[in-house]
Amino acid sequence: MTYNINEKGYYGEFGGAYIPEMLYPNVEELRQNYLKVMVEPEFQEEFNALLKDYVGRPSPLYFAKRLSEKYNTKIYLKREDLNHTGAHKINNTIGQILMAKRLGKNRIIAETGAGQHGVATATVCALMGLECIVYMGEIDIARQAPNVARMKMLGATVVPALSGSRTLKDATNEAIRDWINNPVNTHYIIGSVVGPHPYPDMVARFQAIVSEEIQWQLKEKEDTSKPDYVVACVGGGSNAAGAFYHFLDDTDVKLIAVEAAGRGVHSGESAATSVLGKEGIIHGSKTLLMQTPDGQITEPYSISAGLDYPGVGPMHAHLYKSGRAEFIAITDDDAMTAGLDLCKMEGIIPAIESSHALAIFEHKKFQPDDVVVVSLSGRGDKDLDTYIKHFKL
Amino acid sequence: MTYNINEKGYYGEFGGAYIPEMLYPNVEELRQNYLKVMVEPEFQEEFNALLKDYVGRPSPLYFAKRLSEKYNTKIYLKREDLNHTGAHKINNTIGQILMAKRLGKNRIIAETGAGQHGVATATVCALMGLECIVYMGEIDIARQAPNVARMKMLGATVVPALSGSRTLKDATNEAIRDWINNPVNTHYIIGSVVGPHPYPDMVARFQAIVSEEIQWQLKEKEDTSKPDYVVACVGGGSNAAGAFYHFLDDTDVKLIAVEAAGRGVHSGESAATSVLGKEGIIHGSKTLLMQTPDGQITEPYSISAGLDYPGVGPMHAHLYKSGRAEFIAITDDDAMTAGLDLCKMEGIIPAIESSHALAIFEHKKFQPDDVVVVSLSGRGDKDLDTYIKHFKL
Amino acid sequence: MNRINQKLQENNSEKLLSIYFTAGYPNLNDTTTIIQDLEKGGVGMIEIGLPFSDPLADGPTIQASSTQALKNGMTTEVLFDQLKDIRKTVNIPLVIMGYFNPIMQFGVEAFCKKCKEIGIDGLIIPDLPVDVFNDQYKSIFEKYDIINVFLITPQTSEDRVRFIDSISKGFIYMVSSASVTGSSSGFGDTQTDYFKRIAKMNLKNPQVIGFGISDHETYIQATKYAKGAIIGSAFIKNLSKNGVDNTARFIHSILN
Amino acid sequence: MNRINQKLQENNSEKLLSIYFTAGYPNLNDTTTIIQDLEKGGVGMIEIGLPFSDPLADGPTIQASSTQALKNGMTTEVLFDQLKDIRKTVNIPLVIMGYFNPIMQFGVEAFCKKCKEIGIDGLIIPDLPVDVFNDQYKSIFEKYDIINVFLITPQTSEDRVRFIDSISKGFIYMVSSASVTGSSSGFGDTQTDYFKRIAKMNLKNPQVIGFGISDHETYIQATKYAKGAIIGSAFIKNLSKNGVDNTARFIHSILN
Ligand SMILES: Cc1ncc(COP(=O)(O)O)c(C=O)c1O
Ligand SMILES: Cc1ncc(COP(=O)(O)O)c(C=O)c1O
Repeated sequence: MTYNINEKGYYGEFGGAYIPEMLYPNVEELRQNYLKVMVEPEFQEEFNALLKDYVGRPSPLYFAKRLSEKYNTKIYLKREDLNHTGAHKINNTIGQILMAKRLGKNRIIAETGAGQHGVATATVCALMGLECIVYMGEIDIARQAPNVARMKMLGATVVPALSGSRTLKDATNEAIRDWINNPVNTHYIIGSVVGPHPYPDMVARFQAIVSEEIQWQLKEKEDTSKPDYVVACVGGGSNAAGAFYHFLDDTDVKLIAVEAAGRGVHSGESAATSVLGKEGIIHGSKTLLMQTPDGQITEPYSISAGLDYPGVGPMHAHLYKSGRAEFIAITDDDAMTAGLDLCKMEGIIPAIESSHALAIFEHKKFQPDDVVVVSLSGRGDKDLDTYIKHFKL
Repeated sequence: MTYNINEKGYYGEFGGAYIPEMLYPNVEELRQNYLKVMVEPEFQEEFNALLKDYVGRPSPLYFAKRLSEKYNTKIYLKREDLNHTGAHKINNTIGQILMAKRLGKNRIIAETGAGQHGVATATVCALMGLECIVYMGEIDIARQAPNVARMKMLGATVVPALSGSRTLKDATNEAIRDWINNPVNTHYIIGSVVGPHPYPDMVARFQAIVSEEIQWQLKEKEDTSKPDYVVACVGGGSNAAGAFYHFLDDTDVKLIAVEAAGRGVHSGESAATSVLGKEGIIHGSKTLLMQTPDGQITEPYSISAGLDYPGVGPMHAHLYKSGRAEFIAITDDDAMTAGLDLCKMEGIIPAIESSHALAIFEHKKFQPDDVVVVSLSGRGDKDLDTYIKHFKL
Repeated sequence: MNRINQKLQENNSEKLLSIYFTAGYPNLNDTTTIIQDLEKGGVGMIEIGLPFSDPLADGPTIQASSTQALKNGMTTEVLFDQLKDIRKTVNIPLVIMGYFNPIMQFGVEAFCKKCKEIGIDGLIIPDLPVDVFNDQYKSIFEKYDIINVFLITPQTSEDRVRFIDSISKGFIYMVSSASVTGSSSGFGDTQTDYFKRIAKMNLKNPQVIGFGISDHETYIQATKYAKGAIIGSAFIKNLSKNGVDNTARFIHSILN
Repeated sequence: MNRINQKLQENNSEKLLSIYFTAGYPNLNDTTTIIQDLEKGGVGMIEIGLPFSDPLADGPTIQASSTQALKNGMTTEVLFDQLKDIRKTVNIPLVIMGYFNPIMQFGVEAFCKKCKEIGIDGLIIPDLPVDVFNDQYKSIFEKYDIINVFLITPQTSEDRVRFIDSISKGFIYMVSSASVTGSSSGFGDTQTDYFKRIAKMNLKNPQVIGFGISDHETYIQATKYAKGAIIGSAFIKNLSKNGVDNTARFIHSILN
């Protein structure tokens, strides 16, 4: 049995490409080419060179000594926060921009929640000299101002999404609309393992470098390439997909996906899709999503702009349904506390998204010799205001 | 002939330890121990492990393709911006915190200009669980707000320096005063190659990792470990010292130190010490500094908080006086333009300090096959407001 | 015979105006009035929009009307309830246009069954792809004699147009330009070339052109090449601006 | 014989109050008045502060007075000019206390020569270290018979205290606690232990205690163990608060 995608673009019963005909040529072009292109030696070479010299990979696997002592277990942090632009998102945008160039596209669009994916997209567009339009919810524009400023510096146009909850979901709608309107010259760089097939698989493959590195880095440090646990937060699920990828079919490695409980899973202000979601279609794929009984998509809530999404990628829907991964929901407060704790104990300011993953240690007990790898998906510079206000620092 | 320090703590005629007797025991303790400690295998191991797993070294040596095409020469960027906390400063603070622990100190003080050194110091203090007090000029506190927020998150106490120009010089005065008042339990982590001997040498040695990496990275890429030029901005001079270190005595490698001309070298609002400075004593060392004929230290100006210092370290005074390095002064405007250019052409937002070094290409012509390594000393996240205002983005 | 087939095959030369509107807009209970007025006004077919929270193939006008309709309390249940007696007064073909998720939540079979009971003739589900329909839902649609309408766009390859023609039963929804609804104004050369190209293919299904038709001129242009034309955003705008009572006048302005 | 040596060796039992003030504060031309009033008030020695922009061994009070003095126009030239006739009216030892950079810019030899001409007896340069002085400047000071005063602190090792004693000529400036000026209030056990420890060392040079002396009580405490005591910040505060005319009363309050 595999927990990975099948030839038809499904993870178990989830996935597929539920797209309007207007998107068919674009998505089909991508589907037919993505695997072919990704294995080309020249593509591999360019991708790997940029990951190394531009992104700064490998990202360290850092043994968090003081945190490990506190929780009496072995905690390793996979330092995606050290990547250029400050999160795992760039792994994917580097891959997709190279893909877009090979498909002859000269205009790039993207959606963004926390702004990390928008910055990562604006960055690779600047690098390649391509036009870049980023859709971002009006609310997220306000709460992630530093990232908006960065996108502008990088020459991208940031277009506010004014509909719905004015967050990530709506930015994604706008991006898809743009793509429908510009079917020939435009590539849509989706920022997570969501969207129609082949996006979830393509993004997961670009992010898979994370678990590939964990394997050899852990081998160096613990003389085994298998952690006992891999923990990652899940918005759409790309950092988790990357951190899980090479362990998906190795059930010795336990996987923990951490969702945003917002003000409490059942408070009505939450983004805990695995608990609150039902099977349905969002942004072109069949997956779990939060919705009314009538099938209207619900407005999610999380203090973290990157987790504020009413669905999860189809891989995660499958990991949940099959029981392969354990899903845990963490509230705003617990995440913030875990984030501040990392600052004070390890000198690392995590993205609030990543703080959700770090909060796991207050919720689950690990054994002293368990090796727990936590995906530190991004740095918290974009979140300083939110932290400062939350703690009245 | 060597351009490095001599046994007495001087670079040529510059350096020494011009300190009040109150600081003698502290500085003497450090002087007697720093070299001994630095060669201990255990120290080396701990230092190198943290540089690798915590800081994320080696920092890439990135061939800037589009920039190289624009200026028709081979431009490599040494990506210190990718270090944890976003600048070269952390190399030194990691070294010094390990030193402080070995000297039995449990209280750490630091001065900061741009806030990068303050953040780097707060970071290593959190990592080691030590108390941290950072002095910062009141003006710098205002113009580098994100870094102030970061220090608070990391648990440091930020104390405003209210005297003089309320920038880096005055923060340094306050830090020295604190050290005088706390001579037993406190280590002062100076953030640049300034201060009394052995600080300039110790900091330069901790930063020397930069040129050590350039050597082997360039060997991989250009099959030579010698660049034709190494370019770095100079505030106090630590990133330049690190980038120059292993090339100091190899005159095949030309060194270019870039200072901040502010609103123009002779505008009265400048920090171009090599042109405007005279020999004198500042913060415990004999060096070049900007001063009145009467020996009062002048208030410097630069748009960049990290270059806004009226002196340079004694190594740089010597490199200037001996002609070993070429000194070029870059105005605010030219630096800002070069910074925005890097954003738009390479997808990298540089610290305004580093933008001064990047502006060199508009001021000096290089040959097509010249290999020019520019120290990209930090990332520009802390400077977004300044950029946005300057360009009215 | 399904009303759609009847309508589109009767009088081969007659052109047909089809109108899209969002059910529950401007007021929750305007649905039947609008349908009746449209038929009276001379419309040949109606697309009843089942509103969706995230209508990603629609432009701002339809999106705003959907948001309002949902706020007004429109749901799948409510719509079916409003339509339960519609066949007592209305004879032209009725098509429900909606996104797949609400239909899926209702249950595809239950949805088709309900349509059949009421007298809905077809469905347009923009985000239900052809292959998924073929694999999973075709037999259900056939069981209840509900026609599923597929779209083609200027970017659809000739092969794919032929394939879609081969599996279509009522008509082909020909998107005038690859774009969300409500975006262009008037047709240029690219579009008329595309209209001509498709017309020349002699497809077995009649084509109805949608997207970008907003007035008499564009209606005439479109129906020069195709059996019919669909107006959506322009009609919604008219509802917003001139109210529910103005339907007859709007239709008149399009047809004459 | 240098006035410092004369003063500190006459009447072995008599204790001496020394006052520091910043030249040019509160007003540029207060310098000579303050000096004359201090002598009249019964002060045994005066330290004239040459203001510096970055006085890093000083606390906020002296720093603020230095900043003001510089704003008032004080420079090395101006100070020497103000002092040129001081020996016509003043007999007690006069010491200039200043940071090294302004002295270096004036020229160390030129500075000493000028001091000699005027009748300045010694210098206190907190940031000129002992070894640099010994290596480079000792002969100049000797040539002009200017005494360079060195500091010791509670952290100074016994060996180093003896070394400093061996190279000192006038007195040893004994910093009461390792701290910048103007910081503590009253002496605790640590400090009196330190005073006793140094007193027992039987140094060849008399010691004068500075830092933290602010009133009669601390003056008495300090001079119990040492030849004299220096007041700086407390006197500057008095100048700020009570003006230049209040000097006699302030000195009286300290001595009685
Ligand atoms: C730092 C960080 N972590 C996690 C996420 C969530 O995305 P994903 O679930 O795709 O990893 C984001 C999204 O912006 C992010 O910025
Ligand atoms: C990014 C960056 N570059 C350069 C400097 C200047 O310091 P130095 O001259 O010691 O490298 C600073 C100081 O804060 C800095 O933050």
